[in-house]
Parts: sequence; C-alpha cells; structure tokens
Amino acid sequence: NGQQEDGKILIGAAMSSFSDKGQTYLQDGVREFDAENDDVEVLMTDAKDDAAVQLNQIETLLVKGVDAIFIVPVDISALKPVFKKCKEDGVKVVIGNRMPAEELWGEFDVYTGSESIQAGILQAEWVAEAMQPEGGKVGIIMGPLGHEAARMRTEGNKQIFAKYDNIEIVMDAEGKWDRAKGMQIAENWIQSGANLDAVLCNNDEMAIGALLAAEGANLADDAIIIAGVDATPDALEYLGAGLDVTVFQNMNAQGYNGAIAAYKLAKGESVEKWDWIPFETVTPENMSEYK
Amino acid sequence: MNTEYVLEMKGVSKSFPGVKALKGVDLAIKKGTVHALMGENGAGKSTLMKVLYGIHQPDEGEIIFKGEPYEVKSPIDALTIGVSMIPQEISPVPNLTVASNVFLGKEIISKRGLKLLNQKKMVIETQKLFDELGIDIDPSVMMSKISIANAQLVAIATAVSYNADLVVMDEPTSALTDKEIDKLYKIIRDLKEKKNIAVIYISHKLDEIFSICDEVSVIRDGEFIGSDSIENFDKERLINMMVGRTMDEFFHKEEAEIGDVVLDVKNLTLSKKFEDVSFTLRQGEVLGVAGLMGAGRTEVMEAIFGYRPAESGEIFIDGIKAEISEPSDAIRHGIAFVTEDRKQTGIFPDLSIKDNIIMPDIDAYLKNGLLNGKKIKENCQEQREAIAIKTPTLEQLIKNLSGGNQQKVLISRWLLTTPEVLILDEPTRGIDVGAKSEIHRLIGELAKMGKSIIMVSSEMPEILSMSDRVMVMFEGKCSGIISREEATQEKILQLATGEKLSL
Amino acid sequence: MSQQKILSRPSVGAFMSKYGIVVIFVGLCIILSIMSPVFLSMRNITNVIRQVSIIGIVSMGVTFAIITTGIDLSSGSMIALISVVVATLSQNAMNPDQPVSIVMPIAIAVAISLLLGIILGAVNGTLTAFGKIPPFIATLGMMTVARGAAALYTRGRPVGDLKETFTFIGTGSIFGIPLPIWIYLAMGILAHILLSKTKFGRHVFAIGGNEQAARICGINVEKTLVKVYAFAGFLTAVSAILLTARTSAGNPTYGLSYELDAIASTVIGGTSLSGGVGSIPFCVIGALIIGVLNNGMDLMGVNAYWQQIAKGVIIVAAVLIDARKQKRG
Amino acid sequence: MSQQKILSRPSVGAFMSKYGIVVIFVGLCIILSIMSPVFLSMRNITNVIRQVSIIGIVSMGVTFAIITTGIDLSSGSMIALISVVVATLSQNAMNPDQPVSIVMPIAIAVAISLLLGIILGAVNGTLTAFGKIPPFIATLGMMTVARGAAALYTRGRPVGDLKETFTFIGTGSIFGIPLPIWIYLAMGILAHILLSKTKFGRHVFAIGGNEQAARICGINVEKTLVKVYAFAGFLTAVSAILLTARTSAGNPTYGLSYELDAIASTVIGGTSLSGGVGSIPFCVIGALIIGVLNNGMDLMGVNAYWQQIAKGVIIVAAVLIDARKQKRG
Ligand SMILES: Nc1ncnc2c1ncn2[C@@H]1O[C@H](COP(=O)(O)OP(=O)(O)OP(=O)(O)O)[C@@H](O)[C@H]1O
Ligand SMILES: Nc1ncnc2c1ncn2[C@@H]1O[C@H](COP(=O)(O)OP(=O)(O)OP(=O)(O)O)[C@@H](O)[C@H]1O
Ligand SMILES: [Mg+2]
Ligand SMILES: [Mg+2]
Repeated sequence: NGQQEDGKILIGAAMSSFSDKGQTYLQDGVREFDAENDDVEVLMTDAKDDAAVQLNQIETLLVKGVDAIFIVPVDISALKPVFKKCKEDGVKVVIGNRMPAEELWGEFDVYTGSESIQAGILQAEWVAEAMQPEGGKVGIIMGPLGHEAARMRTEGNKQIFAKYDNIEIVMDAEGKWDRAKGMQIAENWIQSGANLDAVLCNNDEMAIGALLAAEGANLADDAIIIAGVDATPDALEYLGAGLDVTVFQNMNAQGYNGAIAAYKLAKGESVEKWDWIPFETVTPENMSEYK
Repeated sequence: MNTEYVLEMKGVSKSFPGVKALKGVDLAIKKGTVHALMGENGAGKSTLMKVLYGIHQPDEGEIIFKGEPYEVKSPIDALTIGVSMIPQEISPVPNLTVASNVFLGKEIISKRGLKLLNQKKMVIETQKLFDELGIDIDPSVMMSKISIANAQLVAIATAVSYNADLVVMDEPTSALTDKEIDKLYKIIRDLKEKKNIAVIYISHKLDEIFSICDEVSVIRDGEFIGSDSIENFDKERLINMMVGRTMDEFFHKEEAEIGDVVLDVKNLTLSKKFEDVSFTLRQGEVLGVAGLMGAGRTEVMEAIFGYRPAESGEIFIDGIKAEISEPSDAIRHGIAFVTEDRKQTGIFPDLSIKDNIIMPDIDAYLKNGLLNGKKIKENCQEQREAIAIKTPTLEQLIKNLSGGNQQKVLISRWLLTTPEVLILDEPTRGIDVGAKSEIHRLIGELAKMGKSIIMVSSEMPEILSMSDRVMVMFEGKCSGIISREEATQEKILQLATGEKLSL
Repeated sequence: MSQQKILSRPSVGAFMSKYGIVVIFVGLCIILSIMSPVFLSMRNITNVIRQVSIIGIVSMGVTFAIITTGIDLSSGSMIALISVVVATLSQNAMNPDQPVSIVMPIAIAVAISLLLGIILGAVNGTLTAFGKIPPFIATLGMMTVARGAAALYTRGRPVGDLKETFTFIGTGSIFGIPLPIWIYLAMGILAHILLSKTKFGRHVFAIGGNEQAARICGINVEKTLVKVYAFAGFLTAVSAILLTARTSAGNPTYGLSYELDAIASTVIGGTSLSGGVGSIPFCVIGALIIGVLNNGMDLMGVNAYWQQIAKGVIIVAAVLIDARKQKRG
Repeated sequence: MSQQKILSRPSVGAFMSKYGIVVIFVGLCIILSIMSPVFLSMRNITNVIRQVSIIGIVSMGVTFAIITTGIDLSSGSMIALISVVVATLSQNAMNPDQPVSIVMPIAIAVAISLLLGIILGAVNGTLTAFGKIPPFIATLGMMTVARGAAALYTRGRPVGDLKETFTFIGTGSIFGIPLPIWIYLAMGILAHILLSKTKFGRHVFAIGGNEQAARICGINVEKTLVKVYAFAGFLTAVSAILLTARTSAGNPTYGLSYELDAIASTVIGGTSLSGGVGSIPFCVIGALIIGVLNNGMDLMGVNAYWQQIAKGVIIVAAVLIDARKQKRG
C-alpha cells in the first residue's frame, strides 16, 4: 500500500479557504494530527473558495502522489470530476464539513461532519421559538451569494420559518461574511423603520456586526434577536450581551477526524463511512461548555 | 578658460539602440549672441540640446558652462545652473491654466502661513511677463483651450522667464506665422541686448537665421561640420554645409496641365470655425491656402475630409455630390489628408514605419483576409527610396525617427492610397531644406501626374513658389482667391489681415 | 474640476457640464427620499456619511494616484493588514493564543499603524517611480502580499477584545456627530488643500497631464510619485483604523474589493483614468453616490440579487449621464 | 512585442530586451523543477497548461481591450453568469427545483452561451465606444450586474447534473492531450492571427497608439471597439464553458477576481496599460508564469499565506526584471 520513498504516508488536504475563520479551526485539527504522527506528512492547499482552483490543487496533489486525500469541498455540486480523478489514481477520498449530494455517496470513502443545512435549521428553530407567541419580522444577512455554506444556512432558515404563519422574512442582503458589511446592512435596516424582531446571520462575524449596529442605535438588548453561526471565541464574548444564539460545529474535530480517516485509508485499514459531528445550538445558558 | 564663451561642448557623443546620433560634436556659444544650430532632419540637433538640458546623458564628451565643468542629471539641474529650453515638441500640461504652466516647477508660494500656492500672484506675474513680451493670451485660461501657435508663445515666454544665461529654442517658430515671428525676434533681441543672454536657435527656415542670428554652427549626420559668423554665410553656402551639396531652398514648380474641376466646395459652414467657404480645385492644380494663425484653414480641410464635418454646404467630386461624414468616406472618394500636427493626428508612435504607412489602406494589402507581408514590404521599400526616408529599417518604430522623417512617412502613407485630391496641411513644417525641396518636387510631380493638391501653408515663399492659385482666409472666411500671376506677398498679407485689395 | 474656471458667462450648459454629477446625486437622493421617507432623516444621513467614510477616505488617496495616471489596487488588502496590526496593538490584554499581541498606549498604536500605511504606500510608489513598473502591477503585487501578510500575522483569524479608548475612534461622537464623520471631513479638507492649493498638488496634476512637460519644467517626478502613494497609504491606514475601531476587531478578510469601490467613487467623481484631471470634492460626491445607493436599497429592502444589478446599472448610468464625461481610457 | 523586430545584428541585449520575460519564465521553471522533481513530469505539465487555459483564454481578450487603452473588469462575473446559463441548458434532465432548466442538444447550449458572451461583451463595447464612458466603469458595471444576474438566475444555487457529452469538453482528451489544452491552443492561434495578421488587429493597435490619427486614417473607432469587447466576451464565454464542463457544475460564485489574474497575465506579458503595445504569445507566457507559480508552490507544499506573499513578490519581480518594461501607466 502506497507509501512514499521515505516511508512516510503522504496525505493531501484540499481545504476550501484559509481566510474563513471557521475553516481555520478545521485546518488546525488537521495540523494537530500531522504534528502528533511522525509517519505522516500532510500537504495542505488553500482553494480560496474557488471550485476550479480546488480542482487544480487536487490534480497537483495527485501528481505529487498522495496516498489519500481529505477534501473540504468548495462546491459540493462540482465534486464529480474530483472523484473521477481520484478514482483514476486509486486514491481514497475523505470528504469533510460539507456533505455531497446523495447520488455521489458511492464515490467517496468517508464523510466527517454534518449537513450544512442543519446550522440554519437549528439557528432558525431557536429564533422562531424565542419569537413566540407574537411572531414578527426577520431579516437574513447572507454570506456571498452562491456560496455553499451561505446558501444552505439560508435555506435552513427558510425551511423553518415557512412552518410559522406569524413569522415573515422581510429583508435579505449579502454581507459577504464581513463584519463591517453586516454592520452596515443592519444599520440601514434599523434606519428603515422595518422594526425587525430578529436578524439571522449566516456567520458570527456578520452577527457581531449586526449587534454593533444595534448597540450604536441604542436598541435595547431584548428589542431584537441576533443569531449567528460558528460559535467563534469572539462570538462567545458577545453571547448574552447582544448576541442571542449561535450554532457550534466542532470544526477542530472534523479536521482531526478527517485526517485520521485519510491516514487509516492510506494504510489500507477500513474506516466507518459516516462520522457524524453534529451542530449544536449555543445560548448564554450552555455557553460555558464551548469556551 | 576662455571667458568669451558661455558654453563649450567638446566631443559629445550619444548613441541610441541602432543609431549613433552624435559623434563627437563640438559647439561653442559666445555670451550674448544668438547662435543658429543648423542641420538636416535627424542630424542630431535636438539630441545635442537634450544632452545639454539633462534629458539625455552623453556617452562621452565634456561640457563647460560659464567656465565651469557642467554636469546635469536632469532638467532641474540645468535650470538651476542657468540653461532653459523650449523643446521641439512643445508639450504643455493641458489641464492646467496658462499661468500654472508658465510657473510649473517654480510655483509662487505665499510667504505667510501654510505655504499654499499664491494663484493670484502667478496670474499677475504671468500677465506682466506677457505684457513685457507683447503676448496677448489670458493667463487664467486652460492650456487645452488655446491654439498650438499660442502654446508655442507660452513655451517661449516660459523659457524666457527663468532668467537663464542660455536659452535653447528648438524650432520655436514651427507653428508661428510671420506676425508672431516678428514678436519672437523682438523677444530675442531684448534678451541679447538688455540682458546679455545667449540663445541657441534651431530652425529650418533660412530667412530666420539670416534675420536674427549672429553665428551659425552646422552639424550633419551627428558630426560637427563647422562654425562661423553669419556674415560669412549666404544661403547657398549654408545649404551646402548642411546637405553636402548645392540646391535651391525652394523648388520652383513646373507648369502642369490643368484639367477639369475635380473638387468643388460650396458654402461650407461650421459655426464658430468657418463660414461660407467656397472654392474649386482642378486636375493638376496646386491650390495654396494662406492665412494667419487661427484663420480656420485647418478646420476647413478637416471638414472636407469628414474629420469634423461641416454643418452646411456641399462638396462635389468630379461633378457628383459627395456625402462625406467621416474620413473613410473621403478616402473612398480619393481624398488624402496629411495633417498639420504630426504628434496629435499623424503618427502611431509605437508602431513600425511599415504599419504607419499601410494604415489608411489596409484593404490593399490583404490576401485571403490576412496581411500580405511581402506586398507591404515592397510598397514601403519603394516609398522609402522614392522620398528618401532616413532609417536603418522599415521595422523601426516611427517615434524613433526625426521629425522630418516622420513627416515623410506620413506623406508616403497617403501617396500609397493613390489619391486624386491631396490635402497637405503645412507639409514642410519642421522639415529641413533638403527634404523640403524634395517634398516640393514631389508636389510638382504629383500635379504633373494629374493629381490635384491643396497646400495649406504659413510660409509665404512656399505659397508663392508652389501654388497655381492662392486662396486666402481671414477669420473663418475666404477673403479672396488670386492666380499665380497676380499673387504677391503684399496682396496675400492684405487679404490675410482682412483688408481690401488695393489695386 | 476645481482646476477649471468657467469661461464666459455661466450658462445652464456650463453649469451642467461642471456640476452634472452633483445634479445626478441630488436627483438620486430625491428619488430615494420619495421611495423611503426615512432616507432624509438626520439619523439616516449621519448613518450614510459614517458608512461612506471608510471607502471615502481611501478614495481620496486613490484620486491622487489616478490623477498621476496611476492606480491603487492595494488599498483593500492594506486595510486588512493595518487592521490586524492596529488590533494586536490595541487589545485590552495580551492574548497568548495569538502570534503577536502587545499592549501599548493607543496613541502609539495608531501612530505605528499610520506609519505602516505610509511605508507600504511608499513601497508602491518606489516600485512604480524608480522601478518603472506599471502602478497596476506594483499595487497588484502589494494587494496580494499585504493580504497574505495579514493572514500570516494572525494565522487567518480576527483579533478582537480591543480597548474602549481605541474603539471610541469608530463609535464615539463629538457634538452629536460621529467621530468617523469628523475624521472624514478633516481628511477631505487636508486632501483638498494638498491637491488644489499646494505645490505638491500642482505637480501631481502636471505629472498626470504631461509627464515629459513636468520633467522639462524641473519637477522631480519620481519623488512626487512616491509622495503620492505614501499619502494614499496614509489615508488607507486612517480608514483601516476607523474600520477596526468601528467593528471592534481587526480581520485579515477586511477590505475585500474595497479598492474597486474606491476607484469607482473616484471615477464617478470625474477623475479621468487617463490622468491630469480630478478633484477631492467631486470624489466625495462619487463616494456618496455609492453609499447612498447601498443605503437606499437596504432601506427599501431590495432583494440582494437585484441590489447588485441595480447598483451596476446606476453607476454606469450616472457616468453616462454626467456631462463632464472623460474621454475613454 | 510582435510589432518589434530586432534591429541590426541580434545582440544579447536586444534579445533580452525582446524576450526577457521568456527568460524569466524559463528561469522560474528551472528553479521549480529543482525544488520539486515532479514539476517537469509530462503529467504535471499538461496539468499546468490545462489549469492555465481558463485564465489564459480570458487574458487574450483582455489583451485586445488593453491594447486599445481599455480594460475588462467584467470577465470574472461574466464567467459566473455564462457558467450557470450553459449549465441550466446542459443538464441531464429538467430540474423542477431550479428557476430555469431546459434540456437541449449540447451544440445549441454551447452556441447560446457563446452568443451570450458576445452580446455582453458588445454591451461593454457599446457603452465605452458610443456612450463614451471609461471602459473601467463600463466593465465594472457589467461586473456587478453579471454577478447579480447569475445569482438571480439560479437563486444563488449551483447547477450540477450535467450531461456527459458536455462535461467531456472539460474532462476529455484527444491524442492523450486534454481538450482544454487544444481549445486554449486554438483560441491562441485565432487571437494571434486576428491581432497580428488582420486589418482588425492593425486597427486595434492604431486606436491604442493614437486614436485621433486612427480616425484620420478612416478607421471606424467605435465599431472596432465594439468588436474588441465582443471578442473578449466570446473568449470569456469559451472559458466559462470550459470551467463549467471541467467542474461539472455552473455556479454564480465562479470566476471571482479572475479579471485581476487575467489583467496581470496580460501586463506581465508586456502589454502596456497605456495602450498600443501587446502580443498574444507573450500574453500566454504571462498566464503561464502565474500558473506555474501556483502549481509549483502547491507542489512544494508552501503554506497558503506564504504562497500569497511569494506570488505577489514574484509577479512584481518578473515585471521589474523584464527589460521590455513599459512606461508607467
Ligand atoms: N529616443 C531615441 N531612440 C532612438 N533613436 C533616436 C532617439 N532620439 C533621436 N533618435 C535618432 O537620433 C538621430 C538624431 O535625432 P534628432 O532628433 O536629434 O534630430 P534633429 O537634428 O533634431 O532633426 P529634426 O530637424 O528633424 O528635428 C535621428 O536619427 C533619430 O532617429
Ligand atoms: N487663442 C485661441 N483661443 C481659442 N481658440 C482659438 C484660439 N486661436 C485659434 N483658435 C481656434 O482655432 C481655430 C483655427 O485654428 P488653427 O490654428 O487650426 O487655424 P489655421 O488657419 O489652420 O492655422 P494654422 O494652420 O496656421 O495653424 C480658430 O477658428 C479658432 O476657433
Ligand atoms: Mg529636432
Ligand atoms: Mg492649421
């Protein structure tokens, strides 16, 4: 089974983005595994959120002769050619963090993570419950239009709110994951007199932006529900102080487990196909567990 | 040290890739004299002056200025030491006012407070300078709004305003007519007599040299040929030194057979530019167009060519009304137009001589839709030989040619479109005697071949020696058309200044 | 442009050809105030200006660069780098998780950041002036390098927990007007005076209008260019500090494609990309047009997809209608 | 540049001043092949060229635009829009979840997409040629609009499940060489001939070199510009189709900031942003330099942050060393 000349196992880790904070924790997990095991070398690449770049990098990793590959897909719908290439080279594939569509389940060896849509569902479920019995109006600040996580989280929000007659999504805008942009949008929404009862953000950075906007407008903490996703250390600081809920996903574990799975596959060991690391709702009540 | 000289250049050499522009040139300028620097196009006059002004660094040679070794790395150094220059290609900053252009690099700053610009004072000072020099331009107007002639006057004023010991004027009169030239003469005399400032004067117009200069130096092909006081020269000797052979300054056109009316322009009008201009042009005829600066001659030609179409009026070609709304229409009707401003509307600086030549007529060089390199080369080579374009190769970028040679390339460009009507706007501006004479001969030959030619010119002798008829314009109107036999300098000047002809 | 005096009597045509973009701006504001009544509320107006201030300050430096026929693509990334640097120097306490973290007085942290901006800008200027490489490439290189350096400096993570004294720069008010607006105003006045009333400004126009002429008049083109980019870097640093203070965090992802918004503001404000023409007040109008558009569409709750489309169309339309249209290039 | 032939005897200096960037490229390849032995493997070479093809094809259109003193910022967004359009027309089956989904023969889907590219490009060209707005603004507007339209068209979702006959364009090989490489080659030859051997190409140079003189020579500047941008749009569409076929999906996020890479390739290839100068073969070299850099650093496993920094530095260094340096602007 494919070992390199120096006896080390070479694992390719094709990451989606190095500038997405959540992803950096996943990458840390991979690095941890790399550091702990002397017989492994991990080659990590940064696709900069570009599916074509990721495909290029996977090709490059295959040329380099990796024994197994761990992929955090930029775009789950652009995975077909990736699987084809890996199959041609007989390289085992671990997918992390973003789940491929059902018809592709036969194409990879291990999945570690959960379903992106779950984050949006958990976030909206909590917000919807908190809004009862009056219900009200919500706004969604989205990540970059068309971005996988942004799309699925928004989708999850919408699925839940569709079940409530007294909740209406009245605003949506593109915050591009950016705190300043989220802040600007929230400021404008507050000015608009739309009197939103809740603002759901596709990530914590934008949620922090929204709560800074609310603070700036002297809105009382309980006048508006602000929800994020990621449970970043910064967000935990604000949780209970403007931010009402966020959703945690153990990125570090996803990275670490993904790397282990790739390592085992490379050595020819068998690995459980589904490694579920579910999302968890984080509120001021249970936040101490996540610090 | 000989204190008689303000400047001595010894053995100055300068090479460009593929060209040795200066080969050990010597030049000595006496204090308080006007020194003509003469030579054919491409002889190296401008290059020598650019070395002096710090734009180019010499490869070898020594320069002594006011008895001291002179080393300049940039124009700043030259200006500080006491050399100012009017460059050949006058190049103002278009979006600044005239006053700002005059004071560029030496802005007046308010003494007190924040050291901000003192705009008012600069305008006043500029006005003072202009008054002193007898220049009538509003200092607070945008540079882009004034004519080339006025821009040239501004450049002259700017160079004079530095209080330098030596002022270099590289073809200062190329865009001026006689009236402004007289102003320049006065300015130069004042510099020389009142301030004891020396002037290096470059021009291709021999009359100017004899009217204003005290001494003459000649360079040919980058080599120093000789230097002498003006009294020891006559035109013939000067030309002989420059060109290496004797020739006439002006070619005297032979009679050509004049045929039917080819071009008939009726009541052409473009508001604020020209009004009700009508004239005819016959086959084999050379129609000279005279007038003062700003008379609107260029605009009429641009209108005929469709570059800036007239608002009303008609143009008939061979008796048939022609609709000309853009240059391609004019080209299709067999009209060619060599514009007066090479840099603005003439050359494609970064393209080769060949590409510059074929541009208006590319269709003629297509084979199966692609350019036919062989035919291009043949035709261009023919032209190069026919009108002696001085260049190492036809692949040379046109921007590396001297001004006169650029002009020849532009004439070739239009000759190859085989036009019936040739409009030449200031065809010999900035061109040396040799080339000028060649272009005049060319005009004569073309007329003989049955081509019709409109020649706009501000040089009276050129108009008088070349034209079959002369049209004179004044303030946008045709003030008269006179035949070759009737034409005299006085009559043309009278018409050009709006007076009635005294019989 | 401030450089142009109206010739002859002021006619409607002359007015429009000088102030066309102002008319367009006013028109846009009228339309938006009809469609959204809160648009003209005092609160929303301060809101918009505060939002505009970040891009607005950057775009003034870009204006200088563009007048010299240059460009500055590095501003967005420089904002990211300076934001993380100033953040790591302004934290409440040392953060052991972070590669770099130093506690120091705010004034020093701000001074260091401004200096960093000036240095990075001067590098841009030196590359283009002395290295003779197109400013597009010099600043594109800086764009890539600065963003990489920002990510490297913090391992790709944001830096929060900033001192109140620092965040006050972005969130505080004086006489009821937010500090960012005061700073925008101050920078605007500074830039305007520099550009239109000093020798330096005159030289900037001269270089852009005709570099050869500038050289012949004894202007030190290289030095002036370095100063131009250094000044742009300084303004970028001011923006970065404002942004960091306003959001209470530095982040290597900040400022993404701000350079395009800044350039767009500048060009909408009539600065010609072929150089030699431009002014600061009009650049402010340009930035306000973009800011008002973003604000108005958020106020109206325009769908995110349509927002983008509308923004593109309106920017093009504004320049298309503007009678001062620059020539292509 | 193809426009320049070596004068007199070919000397080392003249060679370097003409082919300096080629030497730099070869040097870069040598260094990379020493540092990573697989770099020069046949597989990796096809790999790199295939990867470069997408930006490479776009950059040839950008070269045309830049030679006319223009620019094209819209290519990245146009790739996104065309990718989703061609994807919705090339799916295996109708997809009821999607706003638009039509099943049709691949040839027609491709033809429609190419036409769309040409039309969008022609809109750019018309805005700048007839609307007299700077191409920077015209294409910036298109950049924003096209991305918004792409997101709107698919409600922000990617479009997958494409026919094998379609994905073959991006994944198939002929004579062992991947189709994208063949297409890159074909487009390169087409663009090179157009630029250097046809009337249209000469007019492109003429407009960039001296627009006024071009008019005097009877060139229809406006029509030529529209053609230039339409051709750039066509090449962008080719790229978009390749990208979609290669990744088996269309996505409104595709092509983000590809325009900058394309412009960088062009400028590294010696095309002057001040117009009038440029060539296709050198533009290919420019694209290869960027592609080889990305590939080589991935092969060596250089840390992503350092990669960015190194990339920025090397691009600037390449242009700095290049003896053909264009003048600033
Ligand atoms: N930058 C340059 N690169 C290459 N060759 C040059 C350059 N500048 C000048 N030359 C060449 O040097 C020679 C001298 O040119 P220069 O401009 O000095 O002539 P000149 O005597 O001023 O001519 P003219 O009367 O036409 O102005 C010419 O052959 C010209 O082609
Ligand atoms: N000082 C000025 N300010 C503004 N416009 C001017 C000025 N001088 C001339 N013009 C404009 O330029 C027009 C013609 O100028 P131009 O110099 O092209 O005329 P011309 O007769 O062709 O002279 P020449 O060919 O000798 O330069 C005039 O009709 C006038 O409108
Ligand atoms: Mg000369
Ligand atoms: Mg004229």
